[in-house]
Amino acid sequence: MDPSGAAMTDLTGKAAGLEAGGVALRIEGLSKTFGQNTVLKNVDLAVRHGVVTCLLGPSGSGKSTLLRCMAFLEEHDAGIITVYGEPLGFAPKPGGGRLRLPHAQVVRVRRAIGMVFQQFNLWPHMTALGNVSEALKRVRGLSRREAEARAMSVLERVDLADRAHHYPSQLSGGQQQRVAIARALAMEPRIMLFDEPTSSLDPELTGEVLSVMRHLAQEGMTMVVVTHEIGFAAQVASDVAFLDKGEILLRGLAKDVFAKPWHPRLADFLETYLDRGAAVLV
Amino acid sequence: MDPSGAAMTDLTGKAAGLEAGGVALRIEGLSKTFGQNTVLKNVDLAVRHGVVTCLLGPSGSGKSTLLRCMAFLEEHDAGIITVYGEPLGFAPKPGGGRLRLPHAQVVRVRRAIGMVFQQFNLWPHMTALGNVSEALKRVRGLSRREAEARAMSVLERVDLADRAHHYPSQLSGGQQQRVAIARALAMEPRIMLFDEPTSSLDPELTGEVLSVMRHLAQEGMTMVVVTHEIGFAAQVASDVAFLDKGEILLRGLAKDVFAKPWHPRLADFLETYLDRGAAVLV
Amino acid sequence: MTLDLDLILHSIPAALRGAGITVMMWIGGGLVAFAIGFLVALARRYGGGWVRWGLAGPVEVLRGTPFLIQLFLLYYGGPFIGLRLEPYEAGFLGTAIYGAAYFSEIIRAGLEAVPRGHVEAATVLGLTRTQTVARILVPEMTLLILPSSINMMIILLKETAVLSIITVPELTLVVTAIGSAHFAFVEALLLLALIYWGIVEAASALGRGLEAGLARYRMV
Amino acid sequence: MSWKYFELLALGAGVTAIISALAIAFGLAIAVPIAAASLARNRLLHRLGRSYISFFRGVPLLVQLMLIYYLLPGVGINLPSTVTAIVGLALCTAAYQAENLRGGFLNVAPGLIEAARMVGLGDRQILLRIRLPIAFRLVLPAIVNEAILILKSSSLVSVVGVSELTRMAQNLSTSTFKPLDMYAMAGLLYLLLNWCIAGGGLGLERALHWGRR
Amino acid sequence: FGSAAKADDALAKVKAAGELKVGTETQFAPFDFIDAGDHVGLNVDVFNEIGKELGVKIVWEDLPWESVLPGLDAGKFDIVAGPATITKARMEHYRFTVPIADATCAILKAAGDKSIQKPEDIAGKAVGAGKASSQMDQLKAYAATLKNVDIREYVDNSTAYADLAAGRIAGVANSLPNIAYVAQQRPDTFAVVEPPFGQKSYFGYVGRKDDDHKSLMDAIDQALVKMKHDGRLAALEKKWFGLVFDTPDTVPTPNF
Ligand SMILES: Nc1ncnc2c1ncn2[C@@H]1O[C@H](COP(=O)(O)OP(=O)(O)OP(=O)(O)O)[C@@H](O)[C@H]1O
Ligand SMILES: Nc1ncnc2c1ncn2[C@@H]1O[C@H](COP(=O)(O)OP(=O)(O)OP(=O)(O)O)[C@@H](O)[C@H]1O
Ligand SMILES: [Mg+2]
Ligand SMILES: [Mg+2]
Repeated sequence: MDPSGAAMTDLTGKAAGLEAGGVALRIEGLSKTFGQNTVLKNVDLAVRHGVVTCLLGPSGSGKSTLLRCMAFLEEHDAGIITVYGEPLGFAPKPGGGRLRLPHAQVVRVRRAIGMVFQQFNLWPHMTALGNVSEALKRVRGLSRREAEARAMSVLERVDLADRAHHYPSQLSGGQQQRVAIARALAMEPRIMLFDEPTSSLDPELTGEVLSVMRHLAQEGMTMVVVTHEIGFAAQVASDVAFLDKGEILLRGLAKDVFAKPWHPRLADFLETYLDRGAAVLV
Repeated sequence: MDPSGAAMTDLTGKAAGLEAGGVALRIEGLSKTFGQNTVLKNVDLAVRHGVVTCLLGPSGSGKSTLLRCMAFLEEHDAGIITVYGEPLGFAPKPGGGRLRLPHAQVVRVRRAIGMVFQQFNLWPHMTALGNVSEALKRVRGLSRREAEARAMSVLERVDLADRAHHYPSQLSGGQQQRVAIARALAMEPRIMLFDEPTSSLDPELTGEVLSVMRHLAQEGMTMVVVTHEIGFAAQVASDVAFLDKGEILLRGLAKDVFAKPWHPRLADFLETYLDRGAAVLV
Repeated sequence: MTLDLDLILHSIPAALRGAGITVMMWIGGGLVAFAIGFLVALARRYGGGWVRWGLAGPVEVLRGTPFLIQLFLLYYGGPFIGLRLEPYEAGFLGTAIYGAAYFSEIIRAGLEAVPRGHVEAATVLGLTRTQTVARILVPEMTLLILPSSINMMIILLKETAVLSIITVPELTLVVTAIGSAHFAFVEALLLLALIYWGIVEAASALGRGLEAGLARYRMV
Repeated sequence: MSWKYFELLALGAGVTAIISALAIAFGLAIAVPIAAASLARNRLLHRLGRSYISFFRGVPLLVQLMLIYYLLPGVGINLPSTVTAIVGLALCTAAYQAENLRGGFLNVAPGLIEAARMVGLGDRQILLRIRLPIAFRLVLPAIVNEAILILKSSSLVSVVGVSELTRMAQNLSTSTFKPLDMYAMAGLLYLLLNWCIAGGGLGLERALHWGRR
Repeated sequence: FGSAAKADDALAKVKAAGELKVGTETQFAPFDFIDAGDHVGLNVDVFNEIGKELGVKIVWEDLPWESVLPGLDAGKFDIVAGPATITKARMEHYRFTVPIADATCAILKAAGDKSIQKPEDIAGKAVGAGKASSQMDQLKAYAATLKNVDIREYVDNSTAYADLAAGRIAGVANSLPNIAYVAQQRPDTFAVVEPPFGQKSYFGYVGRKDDDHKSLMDAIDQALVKMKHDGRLAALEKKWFGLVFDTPDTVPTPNF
């Protein structure tokens, strides 16, 4: 078998272990229902360590819900999620079924995960520095000086050291999103989740955020990204999963998926982007 | 001179008369200041009758402000706008300077202009039919029956006859924007202005709105479109003007501008789009 | 009609003493009302089904009946269930309970108006619920409820006029008594209107100042 | 408690309901021009609107009622008690409703008004057809809230000689020497009336849902 | 009666309208109160007779006591029933009718309260009276002769009675006819402290002092005196108080 074929098997979530480049987060048989509405159906996915996985799919296909399940912001109704081998929220029972894990365990496993939202969700009553250092103080128990020093160095990484003392309302959308990234990074997560991090930004502010994310990817951060920025996905993602109506229609290496979108739904989906960007390039 | 060169002269706003394919809307020496901030500087532009003019430019360059001046939603601080030869808002004084025109005159000249906003701006308390027929009843003085019959036929043009009795909240973004287009069309404007008509839509809903606009263009409607949809601009626009920091950096025929973006700012600008869409296409 | 300006001038010291009592009952009762309202709002948000139901009823009754009737029942009815309060105590308690019902609703709405994402961001970062309430929800909510809280305080100020029925010698009682004693009713009413209006304007100005001071935290 | 007393209290509740309903209706009608004035660019109109709101919100209703009752006859206007009560309540609630509506007007997206201007609607048409309905719907909960407050405040109109619910309870408690029963019953009747208003408000909110779920 | 000839004075207007507007507070048993929903009391009967004498209908207006005198000033009604104690200060502003009852002030205590046997026993206790009433003034003057009496002002008499029943105060000062009636109605709750502590004083109805109202007040006085002489007033006093007061035919000079 050729390597790309192997990688595709890798992503089924059934194979692969914890070796280097192994699986960081594994989802098996996950389902999620809101009221009558089954939003995710028996999803299997393995997020590989050290690379970027992009989740694509039409609006309403369940991308955000899947990402929120990975952070245990939504409780899944069936299935198991493991983060570096440790179960998140529910553990499989030996005889079948699942066991609700205690809150403390959820908190501990969730430490491995950082999340960046579409709406930034910065706390408006704290400066950029306050936003980034808050959890360092309260959760890590660092002293104010230590926390702020550490926060400052993370703000530097997203190139915002000079905006540390500004309130969110005094920052542009792109800057706000970079602070939100810094806030998540400061807790040193092993996996970063991004839910459409640029889609509430003006097109020209999108660049600065994508560039920070590109850097993170180059540094080997494990990332799961929901995005409509096909260009970014094609450039940066190693793995791609395509969701449609709550099911994973296909997953594979990005270079295969974009080069020959063999599934008709995916081809349609990419078409809408091509339609709107192609003319420039001819 | 070659025809494209001639057309470029045409767009300077200094030449060209009222002949077929002549100037629909002319802007001369327009400036606009908000407080200390000069947003538009001595802008000259001629919008040709019967074709599509696209306004491009980075965020904050003044595109929306220019479009709003064309509808006299902002009062310009200097310069003259004429719509099919009639001055809008201000007339030049013989001895120099300008004369504020009476409100009734503004309302009369503005009748030639229809506008479609980024945020749709549909009235939430009226159905699609109500939104489209309201002005026909109140401004044109049509009876309810006549107004609704006329509104219905315009809704058919945007393919929404079956949604006539839905409220905006019951319509998708794309449908809402098509109703907004119908509302403007119902008043039979001679020029239609569009300010980023698709940028608050999900990517998958953008297509339906662009397709309505493409039809309008084919029917020979005079249109001025601010958009980030470079693909659409390249396909549909005859003329392009590129704004940067409140000044028109260049204007010309679309085919020339996109084929050889000779100005470095424009090349940079298009680059950011290429950057984000190109990878898909290689 | 001629106004007895002398009488107005001579009444001012007594009126100011009444105003002092009004302001004391108002600020004291209002602050306690806010504190109780806050606890009730938290209990209704995080408490179990019983707590929610148990609190919803009293809040609705307190918001649905005139302050005058509540005060009367508390003061004149209290002794029948063994609750014997002196006028100041009853006035203070009555104001606090009445205000608390309103504040609990204002604060509940405020807590709900904080975007869910702000709380989720805290959750993912590992802040506990208590930390999230104390560090995120409460400060953000404060900003959101400031205008309605100031409004409520002003309503409460004017409601304290009713305390006269339980013999608390507050502004309205004192000034109308002066008016009766000198048969100068219009003068008394004008003086009363002026003093209340002055207190209300001062409170509104203070509120506007607070809002302006906090404006930079506000997202646009 | 005898049925007779309940009947009398219900009679008082009827007076309270009618006076409050009229005051709420007139108050809203007065509030529209006041709100429009307080938002006007014209300095004089703006001042007038703001002063109205400031006065009627700054002075307790009790004092306002007495001023209307005792001061106006001095300048030759002598209104009967019931009219004084309705006028007093309406003028006062108008100030609060005007503030509510003003907030609503400010929250009508400016784009909606620009869209109206672009299709040629005039200022008055925009006020009545676009701004008012949208603003009204936006602040409907606040308007209902104020209606409930004014119903409760109507307990003060006895100072100008109207025998409404609270006065009825006071009178009955003097003659029966059973103040607690009477006041408790009056409280229940107030609750009942308020539920009617709240229910009506919810119904109105639902009727004006404009397709939202 | 020189001024009676004026065509547009108050009496002429009352006669032309066919009604006499009377302001009162219906919480002053037994003068004015609501019994099972009907407005009854001595005032109702007396004014019905006055109405017959003048040939007009009586129209009642019920207000809290603190609003009644201002309402008269503002011209909301022609006369105040009340009645009110005739005092010097009030006579400077208003014109009283001839006295219709004794108004001497006494103390109402809780039934079975052994600690108060005579008026002086209120020393060191809390006592209430109606705000802006002449009883309040008398109580204050009397209390000044005793040691630390805690005086409470009430907006109306019924709240003061309610507070006495609740045990918050030890006594209520009011005119003898009123508290005698209250004690008679609820003998297990209240009792009268004899003798009255106040100076001799009378109740009269209150009217306006200006020339415009002179003829009206004169006419009412005439009617009252007539009722006194033909025994109608005595019968009514007997009906409502169980006793008859000896009152002068003209307004006496008040003691305070
Ligand atoms: N809290 C919720 N309660 C009920 N239904 C929900 C909830 N959250 C999401 N849904 C529904 O679940 C489905 C998937 O939503 P989700 O937000 O995950 O889609 P998405 O792929 O992220 O779409 P988009 O690209 O528009 O963000 C939708 O039909 C949505 O209406
Ligand atoms: N009403 C206003 N008051 C003050 N400044 C304004 C106002 N409207 C626009 N501006 C400023 O004018 C400049 C041009 O704004 P404009 O909205 O025209 O840009 P644009 O080219 O449409 O940008 P975008 O692509 O983001 O819509 C910006 O700097 C903006 O901040
Ligand atoms: Mg989503
Ligand atoms: Mg714009």
